[in-house]
Amino acid sequence: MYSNIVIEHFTNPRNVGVIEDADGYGKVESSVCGDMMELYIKVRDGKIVDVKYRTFGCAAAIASSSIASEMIKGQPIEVVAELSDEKITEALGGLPEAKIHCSILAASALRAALEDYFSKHPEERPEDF
Amino acid sequence: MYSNIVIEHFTNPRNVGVIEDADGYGKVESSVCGDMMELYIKVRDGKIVDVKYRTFGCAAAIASSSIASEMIKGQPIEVVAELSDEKITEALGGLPEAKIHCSILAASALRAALEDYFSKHPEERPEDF
Amino acid sequence: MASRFIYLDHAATTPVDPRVVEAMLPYFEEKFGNPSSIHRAGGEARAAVEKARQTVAELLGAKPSEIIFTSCGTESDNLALRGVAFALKGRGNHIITTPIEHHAIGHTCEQLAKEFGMEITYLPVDSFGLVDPDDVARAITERTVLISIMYANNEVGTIEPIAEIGKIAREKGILFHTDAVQAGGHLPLNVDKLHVDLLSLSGHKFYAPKGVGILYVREGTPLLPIQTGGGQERHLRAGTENVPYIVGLAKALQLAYEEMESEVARLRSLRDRLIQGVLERIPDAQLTGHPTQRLPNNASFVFKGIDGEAILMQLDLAGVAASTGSACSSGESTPSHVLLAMGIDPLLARSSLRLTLGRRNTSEDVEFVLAILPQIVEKLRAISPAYT
Amino acid sequence: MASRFIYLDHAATTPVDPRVVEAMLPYFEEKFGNPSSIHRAGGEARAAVEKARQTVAELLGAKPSEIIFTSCGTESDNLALRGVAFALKGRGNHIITTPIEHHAIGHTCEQLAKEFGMEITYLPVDSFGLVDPDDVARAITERTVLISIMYANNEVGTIEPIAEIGKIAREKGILFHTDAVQAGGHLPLNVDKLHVDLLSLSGHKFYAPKGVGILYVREGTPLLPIQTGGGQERHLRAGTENVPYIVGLAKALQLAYEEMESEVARLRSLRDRLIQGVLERIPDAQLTGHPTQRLPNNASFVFKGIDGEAILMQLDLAGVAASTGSACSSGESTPSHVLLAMGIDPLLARSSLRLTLGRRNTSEDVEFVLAILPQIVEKLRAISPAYT
Ligand SMILES: Cc1ncc(COP(=O)(O)O)c(C=O)c1O
Ligand SMILES: Cc1ncc(COP(=O)(O)O)c(C=O)c1O
Repeated sequence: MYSNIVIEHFTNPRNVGVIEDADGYGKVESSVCGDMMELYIKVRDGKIVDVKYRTFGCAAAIASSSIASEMIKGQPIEVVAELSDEKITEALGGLPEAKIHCSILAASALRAALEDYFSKHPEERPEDF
Repeated sequence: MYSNIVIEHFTNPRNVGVIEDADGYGKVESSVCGDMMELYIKVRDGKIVDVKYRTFGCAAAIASSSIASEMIKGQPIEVVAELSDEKITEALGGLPEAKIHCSILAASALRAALEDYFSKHPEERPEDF
Repeated sequence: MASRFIYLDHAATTPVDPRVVEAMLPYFEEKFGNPSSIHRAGGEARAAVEKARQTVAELLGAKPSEIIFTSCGTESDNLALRGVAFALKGRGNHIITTPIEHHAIGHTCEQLAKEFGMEITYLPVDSFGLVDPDDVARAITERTVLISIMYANNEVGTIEPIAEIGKIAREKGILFHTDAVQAGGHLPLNVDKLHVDLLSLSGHKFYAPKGVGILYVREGTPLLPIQTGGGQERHLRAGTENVPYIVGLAKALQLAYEEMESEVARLRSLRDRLIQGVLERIPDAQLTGHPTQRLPNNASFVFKGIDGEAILMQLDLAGVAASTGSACSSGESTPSHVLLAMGIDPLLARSSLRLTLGRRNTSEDVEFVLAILPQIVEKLRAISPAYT
Repeated sequence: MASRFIYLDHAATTPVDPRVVEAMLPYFEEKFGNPSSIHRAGGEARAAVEKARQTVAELLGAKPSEIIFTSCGTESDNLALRGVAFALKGRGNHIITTPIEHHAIGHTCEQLAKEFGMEITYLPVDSFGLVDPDDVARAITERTVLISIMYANNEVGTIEPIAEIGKIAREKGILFHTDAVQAGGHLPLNVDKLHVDLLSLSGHKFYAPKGVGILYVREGTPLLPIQTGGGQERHLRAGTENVPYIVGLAKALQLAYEEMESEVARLRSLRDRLIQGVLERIPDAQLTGHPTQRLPNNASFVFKGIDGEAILMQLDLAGVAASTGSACSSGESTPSHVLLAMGIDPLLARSSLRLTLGRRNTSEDVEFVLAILPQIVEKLRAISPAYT
C-alpha cells in the first residue's frame, strides 16, 4: 500500500518536535479525517535554518510532514514558498489515492507557518504568495 | 437420483410390446410432461395372464410401467384393481419427488385398461372400482 | 456400472484445470489475508486480486476498473439487469431481450416485471435460434433502458450477432448487455469490438471453479449495486473477495485464450464428426441450433418419439455424461423454452440431447458415442408409443 | 521487514484449515459435476452439497431445507433484508436495526430507504455497544416487517442479547434476523434457542474460504429471491453451487463445533491476558466494547491522541497483523460508526485498535504484542500534537 520511502519516514520521522521561539508557526486540521499537524520554522537570512513539527495522523500524514521538513530545511524561503503537495507526494514515491489529502495537509501546515512569518516580516513576502 | 430397482427396470424393461387381441386396452398421457403410456391386458379365468405396454417417457416412467406389468401378471383381477401408484413407487424403492407422477401414470394406464375390460365384462367389475 | 467415463457435458460445467488449482492453492492457507486489511497479509491478497483484474481486463480489451468479480454467471446477469433497471428507473422501464436466454436472465426479467413494474419485450428468434438485429432496432422505445441478448445459447449453441446488435444499441444510445457465459473460452470477447456495455462470464465454463464470475461494466454505465456492504469492487459488489477463485479465474481465462485457436479447431472437428455421425446413423435425428454459427463444442439434437432424459440415463449407464439441454432445468419435465421459441413442437422438444465437448475429449470418445447412441435411440423407440 | 508473522486479525478473515482444504480438493478436478446435472457426475456433486447441508442443519438445530448456501456473509445479509423487505412490501415498510451493524446491513438499509421507500429505525446502544431489548419492543409499529440485530459486533466484540430480542420478536409476530457472522465458531448457534427466523454466517470467519456463506431461513419465512435464475437452493438463490466451498464450509463448521469448548476457553484466557496487559502497561488506554459479554477472541482499544492506522502500521512493520476496526473500512479515514454510536468522541474513536485472536495464536504472541505495543503508542504520542 505504501512506498518504501513512506515507510522509512514513518518509521524514522525527521525533525520531530517543537521550537519554543519559532519565527513562524502553523497549525492545520484536516476536515476529511481530523488529522492534525503543527509546524514551526526558524528563519535566518532568508533561509529556513530549522524546522520542527508534530503530527496526529496515519503513516502517510506522518511521512508527509517528515519529508516536507527535510525538503525545506536549509532552503531559501522563496523556494520553500513554492513547495506544493504534489511535490511532497512525488518525493514520497507516491501515495494511495485515499491518502493524497495527507500531503495536502503537510503543504497547508507549511503555508500556515510561512503566512505567520510573512505577517511579521511583510518585506520578505514573495510577490505571488 | 434413481434407485437400483428403477435403473434395472429401465435398463431391462419387462413385458414390452403390444397384444393384438387384448381383452383390455388403456392409453394415458400426462398433463405434467407429455409422458405417454399404453397398456394391454389379456384376462383368463379372472386372472391377468398377459400384459404388454409401450411407454414414452423418462427412466422413471419406463421403470414404473415395467414393474407394474410384473406386479399384475398372473394376479387375480380383483387384486390388480387395487394396485395404487404408491405401491408402484414403493416397489421401485422410491422415486424422486419430481418423478412421482410417473408411477401415477402407470397406475392410470392400468386403470384405463381395466376400465376397458370391465366395460366389456361388467359382471367382473369389483364393487368399489 | 461402467467404469468408462466420457464427460460430454462441458456446457453444464468443466473440471477445474490442474494449473488453475495450482494457482489457487497458496491463497487458502498461506496468503490468506483479507484484501481490505491494510497490513501486509492484506496487501498480498489485494495485489493478487488486482493482478487478476489486470489480466482479465487485458484479455477483454477493457480497463481494470471496468472488471467486477462476482460469485457466478447468475450474479453477473442479475447485477447487469437489476443494476441498470434500478439505476435508471427514473428514465424508463423497458428491457429488450430474447426468449432463449438462460434462466438467469429470463427469470430475472420475469421478477422485474412482476415485482418492480418493468416491461419486457421478448424478440422472436428464427428456427436456428437467431435474433434479427433489425428486430432489436424496431423494439426500442423511449422508455427502453437496456438490451440484453446472449452471446451464445447454452442449449443449442447458436451464436448471436452481438457486434451488429451492439452497434445498433450504441447508435440509439441504449445500454447493451450480453450474457457471454457460454462464449467464455470459445469466442473472442473484446468488449469494444462487440460494442457491449456489460458482459457476463462464469468461471466454471472455462475450467475455473464454480462460484466465481465476472461482470464487465463499461466506464460511466449507471448501475445500482444489488449487494451492498463494504466498499469492495468499487462499491458495486460488496463482500470479502474470494481471492483464490479470482486468481484461478484469471489464470483459467488466460489459459483459455492462449489455447483458444488450436483448441477451438480441435473441438470443431470433433463436433462436426459427432454431428455428422449422429445424423447419418440415426433415422429421424435432427440437429438443433445453427448448422455453422454455433459453439465449437456443441452438438445438440432431437430424436423424434422418445424422451431426452431416458437417452441421457442410458448414456449415463454406459459411462457417458450428457444433458437434455441446460443443467439448471434438468429434472424439470417441461420442454425447453429455447426449443419452443425456435418453433419446435413440444413433443419433439422433449427428445432433446445435448453433447458438449471439452479439453479431455478425444476422437475415441466421439466414436464410442456414435457406436452406442444409435442402439439406445432404437431401443427406446421400440418401447415408445410415440414413435411411428 | 520482520520475518516474524503474528496474525491478530481473525475477525477480518481466517486462514483456511488444512483439513478443510483437504475436504474440498476432490471437488475441483475429480468430482467436478454440476449438482443440477442428472448424470452420475452430477449426482455425486448433488450428494456432496446435500450432505453438507445436512451437517450444517444439524449444527444449527435446523432442517436441511432451511439452509441456503450463499456466496458470503454480505450476500446472506442482503438476501435476508432485501428478501423480506420485497416479499412483504404489501404489508409494511419498516425495519428495526442498530447503528452498530456491519455495512452489509447498514448500507443495505440505507439503500432500501433511499431507493425503495423503506423506513429504518436505528435503536440506541449503550457505551458498551449493547442494545436494550425493551427498546426493540418499543420500536415495533404496525408497519414493521423485520428486526435485524447482529449477534456479536465485529469491531468491539460485544455480544447482543439475541435470544431475549428473539422472544420479543416472536411474541409480536415480527420476523427476526441476526447477522451471526462474527459469532460463527465462537458462540452457540441453535436457531430455536435464539428465536431467530433468519441467521447469516460467513465461512471465512471460521477457517473456511472467503466466498461462501449461509443464510438460515426458518420454514414459512416469506423471502423474495434477489438472485434469480436456475432453481438452485429451493429457488431462493440461483447460480451453480460452489460445491468445493460448500463442502469446506460444512467441514469447517463441524470442526469449529467439535473444538469450540476448549478453543473458546483458550482464546478467552489469551484475550484476558492481552486486555489486562495493555491496560496495565499503556497509560490512557481504554477497552472498547463490553468487559465480559464479548467475543472470546476480541481485544479492542482506543489510545488517546494517536491514529489507529499509524499503530497498525507500526505493528505490521514489527510482524503483527492487526486492524483499526473492520477490514472493510480499513483505508476509510472516517471514525468508526460503531464507536461513535457508543458515544465515543470522534477524535478518540480514530485511535482504535482491534486485536482478534485465532487458532494459531499462542501466549508468546500475546507477550510479544505486550512487549512492543507500549513503545509504539509512546512513540506516536511523542510526535502527536493531540496527546497532552
Ligand atoms: C448462458 C448462461 N448464462 C448464465 C449461466 C449461469 O452461470 P452460473 O452457473 O455461474 O451461475 C449459465 C450456466 O449455468 C449459462 O449457460
Ligand atoms: C458482522 C459481519 N457481517 C457481515 C460480514 C460480511 O461477510 P463477508 O465478508 O463474507 O461478505 C462481516 C465480515 O466481513 C462481518 O464481520
